[in-house]
Amino acid sequence: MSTETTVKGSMGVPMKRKEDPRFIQGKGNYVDDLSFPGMLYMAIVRSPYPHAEIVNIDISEALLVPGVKAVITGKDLEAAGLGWLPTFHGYDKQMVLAIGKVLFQYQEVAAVFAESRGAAADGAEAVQVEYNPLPVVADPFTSKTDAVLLRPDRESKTNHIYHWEVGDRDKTTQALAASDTVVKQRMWFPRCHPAPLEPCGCVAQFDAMGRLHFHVTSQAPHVYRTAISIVTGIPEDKIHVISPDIGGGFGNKVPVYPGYVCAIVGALKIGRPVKWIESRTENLTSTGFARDYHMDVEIGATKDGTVTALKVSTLADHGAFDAAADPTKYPAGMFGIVTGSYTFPVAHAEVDAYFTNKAPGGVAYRCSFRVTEASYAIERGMDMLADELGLDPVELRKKNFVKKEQFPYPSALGFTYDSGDYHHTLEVALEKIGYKDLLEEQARKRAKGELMGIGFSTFTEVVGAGPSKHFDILGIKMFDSAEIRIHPTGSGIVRAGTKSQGQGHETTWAQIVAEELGLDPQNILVEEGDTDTAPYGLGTYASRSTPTAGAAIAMAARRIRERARKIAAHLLEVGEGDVEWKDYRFQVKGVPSKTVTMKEVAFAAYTNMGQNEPGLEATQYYDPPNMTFPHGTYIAVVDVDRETGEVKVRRFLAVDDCGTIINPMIVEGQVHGGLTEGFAIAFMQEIQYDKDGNNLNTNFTDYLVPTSLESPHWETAHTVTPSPHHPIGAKGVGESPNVGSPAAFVNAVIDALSPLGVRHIDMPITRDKVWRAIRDADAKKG
Amino acid sequence: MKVSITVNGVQHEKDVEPRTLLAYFLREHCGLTGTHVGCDTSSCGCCVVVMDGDTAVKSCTMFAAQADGHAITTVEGLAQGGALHPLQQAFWDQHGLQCGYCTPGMLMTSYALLKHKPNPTDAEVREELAGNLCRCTGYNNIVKAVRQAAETLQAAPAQK
Amino acid sequence: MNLQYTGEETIPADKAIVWKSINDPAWVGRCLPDVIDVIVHDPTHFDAIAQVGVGPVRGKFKFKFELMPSAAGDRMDMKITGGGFGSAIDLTAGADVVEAGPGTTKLNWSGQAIARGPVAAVGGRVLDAQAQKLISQTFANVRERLTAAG
Amino acid sequence: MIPAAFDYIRAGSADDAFAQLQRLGADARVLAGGQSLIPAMRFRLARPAVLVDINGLKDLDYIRIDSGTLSMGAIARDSAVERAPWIQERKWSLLHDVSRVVADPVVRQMGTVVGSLCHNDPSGDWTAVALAARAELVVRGAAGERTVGIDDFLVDSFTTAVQEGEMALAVRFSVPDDRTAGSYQKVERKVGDYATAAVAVQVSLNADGTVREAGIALSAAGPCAVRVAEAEALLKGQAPTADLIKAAADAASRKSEPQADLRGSIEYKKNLAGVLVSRGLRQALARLGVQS
Repeated sequence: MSTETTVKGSMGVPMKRKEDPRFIQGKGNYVDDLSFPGMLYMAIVRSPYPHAEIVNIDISEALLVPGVKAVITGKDLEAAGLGWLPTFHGYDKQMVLAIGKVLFQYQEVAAVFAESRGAAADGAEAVQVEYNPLPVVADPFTSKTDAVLLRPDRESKTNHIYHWEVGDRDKTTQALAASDTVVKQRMWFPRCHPAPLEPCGCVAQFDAMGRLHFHVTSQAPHVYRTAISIVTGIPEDKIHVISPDIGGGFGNKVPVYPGYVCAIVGALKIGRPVKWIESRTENLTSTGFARDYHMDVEIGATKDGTVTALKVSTLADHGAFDAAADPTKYPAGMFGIVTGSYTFPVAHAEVDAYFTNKAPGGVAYRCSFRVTEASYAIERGMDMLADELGLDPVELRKKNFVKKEQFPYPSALGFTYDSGDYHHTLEVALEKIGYKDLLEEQARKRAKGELMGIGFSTFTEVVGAGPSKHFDILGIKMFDSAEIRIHPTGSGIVRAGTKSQGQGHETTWAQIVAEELGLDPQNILVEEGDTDTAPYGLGTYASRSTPTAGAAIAMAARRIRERARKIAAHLLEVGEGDVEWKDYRFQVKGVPSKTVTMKEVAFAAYTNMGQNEPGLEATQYYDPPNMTFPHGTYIAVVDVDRETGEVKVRRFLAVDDCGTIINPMIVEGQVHGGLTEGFAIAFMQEIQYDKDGNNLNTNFTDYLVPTSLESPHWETAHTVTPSPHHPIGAKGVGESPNVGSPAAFVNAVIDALSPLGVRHIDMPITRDKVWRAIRDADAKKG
Repeated sequence: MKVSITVNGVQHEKDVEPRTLLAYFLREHCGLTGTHVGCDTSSCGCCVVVMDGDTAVKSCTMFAAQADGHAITTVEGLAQGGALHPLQQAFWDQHGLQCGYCTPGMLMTSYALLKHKPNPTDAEVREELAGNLCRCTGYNNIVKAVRQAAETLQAAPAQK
Repeated sequence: MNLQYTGEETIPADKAIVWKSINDPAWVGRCLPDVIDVIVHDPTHFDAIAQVGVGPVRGKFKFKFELMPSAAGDRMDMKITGGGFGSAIDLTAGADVVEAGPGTTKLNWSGQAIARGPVAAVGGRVLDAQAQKLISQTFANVRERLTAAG
Repeated sequence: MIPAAFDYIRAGSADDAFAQLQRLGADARVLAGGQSLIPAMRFRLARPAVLVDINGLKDLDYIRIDSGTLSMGAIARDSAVERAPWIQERKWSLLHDVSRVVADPVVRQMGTVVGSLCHNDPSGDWTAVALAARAELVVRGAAGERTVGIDDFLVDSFTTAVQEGEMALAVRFSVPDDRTAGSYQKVERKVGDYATAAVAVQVSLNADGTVREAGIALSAAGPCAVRVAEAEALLKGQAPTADLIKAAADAASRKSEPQADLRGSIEYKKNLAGVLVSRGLRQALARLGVQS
């Protein structure tokens, strides 16, 4: 039989992206591109006060504005039983529109529906709200005192949200006491915001059958459908959530926001489609922020630099509502990864979270829940320990790395690392960057008083949430799913419960299927984001797509292969046991001349299936047995200008190990993007509040997203240690660069300043902070 | 007020409010949704279009009225007769996009750049694209793409 | 953002006349710089519509005033609130009315402006100049009008 | 975000624009490049009742050098300066430097030099450059046209000598002699940000290598751009030594009265003013072949 229809080796190749033609021609389909007959626009009235009683809301003038159709307030929603919205933890709730009082600046107070964007804005401006300002709690340290109770609506009358801990407190305390050396540092991972270029938005409309069709910028459409049903009481079959092209998410588009509920209510109330698109200011001031962890880090070690214990106590600022997008059982997410790549015999980590008069959130900004905070803490801490002991940070790391032969490695805080070769990855990086030469150059420069720094981060990530025994959102276990249909002519369609926001699923998912079935990836259509067609999944964030849906897709394809084997046996006129899958096609064992391709089998599945069940389809739900643990070595080289405090990142090398690589081009692109966001977090991006609770970074002139000129040129390389428990050995990569790089940047700057005696500077590392550090150090020297 | 703007060679005469921004004129009055809006401060460049052939402008920081009587080229106008423009081809070849939201603005800024600097260095490309933000690519591949397009256009200037 | 200002005006008029004038909402309203209209609600409350014009910030803005005279008749405090489109500007201004020799009265004034929302975030640098102008000009106009009258 | 509604008038000529401004007074704003005005309108901080659009006025869209004067019309774009053939000449190095760092490359396509001067942002770039180069503006008022020296033109934050109903028609720079060079030094958090601190320097040397004239101005160092007269006087007639440059830098640091903001503390910005003056002078002198 002919074999030219077989396509070999679709995995591990830099296939150009199948989704790109529409994007490069301006034919993408983003939520704001949608338009429906009679569609209204919604604008939201927001509070200028961080904490205030609402004395009165007067909407009469707004209703007189030409084009304004309706205005709703918290009272209206409360009356309809829609005053509050559950957060994804399940254990806190959030006001949809302010009821009685506002708890953060820019909180949603009223929603205006009008014929045009302009009219909606005019209407919002005409809503008169009278506030009675209340004392403001702008940080967790103040909140802790409970001097001002922020959430009287809750049963427990305290600002304390939760205490979470893991590890052995007593043994850790004893081990620290017994250590030769202990380094201790408070590190603040400041509040920042994912700020995807496409803001959040939606279009809500009800059809003649009373069915809600909800187009929304969502990283998790199925969870939205369930959440909307829970909040509104609309039966889930009457809700159709469509997540079209998404202009970047980075965690910002995981939570359900008040604006979405308002748009749905408006569409129901007025009987016309309602579009709501955030302004950039609304995006930065009211939708999911990230980080805001105040971490006290303690590392103990022996004289020779063997680590003995790790203790981290964290104060978490969650804002006005606990809308952190963490799985229910992990209020502090995967912070337990804080032991990093090192063999700590004992460790203890605890997090206490508090309410403040700041925007709610705590989303996983391009990272698996709270892994970035943990990774920063341990990688900064290891550098401080090296500094304290006068050791080369590289030698200290090598000494304490989990060794290749120790995997699967049970960490002191309860994770079982799947696989890795930390020493190898580090060696590859040292070789590639020319560490020896850099050290010599640095010595020469230091002799001349110039400030050059080399910074390392040898992080381990934990991604792919997650095993159902541990992970759920609103009680829904964090499995994922895939459905594959192979058409008679050997093309097919894959549907998954994930949702690409730029990750390239339309290409990589097709590559997996093509690889497993010997078909042409160009003829495998990938569809995501439509809850009417896609199987139920938890969506795309926390680098979970490849570890969960990627696995489900490979397994579904293998199911198809098993069904195809029966048909192949029929075509080859042998018993099923005599057919083997070899070199991307079926072959009669030991008879290389007798083969049949998947394409031929596909046609037979509909035309000549013999006694076998017709068709060639499979659905697979995948509940991962464990997380995956990508790792890497990042090296930053910086020069610091003594006079201006300016830091120039001269070189940056990222050597990642994300297991099996599906598409090296896409993996490299993910790394470039993640590094740029890590760079931004280290030097530029911060959501600051003043002591009065005013948000100081409310648009792109003050929330600093780096341009092509600030961003360094990125150098990348890879090592491959497959995951033993993942069907194709892949671990996920989207977030490693954002998780691993901030510590490398900061370590490099501190290394540059270390001759002056500078120990630590909190992010973002601004010129002003660097200049002060230098000035103060010089002053000390006198 | 009445405005008449030639967009991608087609004249659009519309009655609009004076406060109508060019970006929304293109998106909502001409149905050309390739031009995106990502901020309110003229910072992100998602809305960049080309005016009168070689001038890149931020269409959300310009009123439609200002473009009255002018020729506007949007991302939808780049491909000619079904053939991708060398810039579009290069962004695809070099993986110069991920979520695609900044891409139209990046393409149009690059289009105008190559009119003024047909053969830019990496450094010049980084300087000239500094009015456009991208959150996904880290810019490495966008720089590569613009360099590839420059080479293609140099080889076959007719394609300009 | 939180801005503080202080100043002093010496007025060639008796304290009684000064006190009487600054207790008259219509009269005080007219002392605002670029005031277009004053709507008096009661002896201590009035709205003033003023033409604001600093740099990019231009147009008519409405401010609500509350006069808070001290019982002793030697201090006048003023609460001024304005804003719009999600912003709030709260100004407070107070002046000690001090007799400084025959036919001369001193106004030792201080004021602070607290701005919240987009106005502070985007227009902060403009606002400083505007708030200072609003407060200092108001007291300067008090002097000028009483000087003219006297 | 959508601006508040307004009426739009497209001026048919400079005379027409002027007549409209006279008629409308405070209600009207001139729309030139709009790169500062339109964002302010989108936030509804600026809400003019009428915009008078002068972008169509070709007679205001010029950059010309004649009889020892460089003139730029009211709608001459930043990008036109950046691309002008003469901008590469050493004597124009101050304008060369600034034309590449105003806002961002796309904003510079629409942004205008005169508009930026009229906006008089405390952290503007062109205002400091105009001071250092001793530029003058042509303003049309009820009494006809008048020229205003830049020192008198910059009145206060966002306030200039252009009164309501008036309009600025052009800015003029005298063409420097061949022993002149300049430098614009700007520290910004990222491209497109307002300056954290910026310094404009222009130096003209005598044949004997002494300084004939120095122009030194600071941006983001007060209510609006400021001239450091003390530093200028220090250099005048002197050979530019390292000590002199240090003294000029110290004078600039003293003169700087910045506001603390997200860009940095007062002390940091005062320090920057000195550092940048020193670097600016060194670069200008280096361009003149003088190592200091």
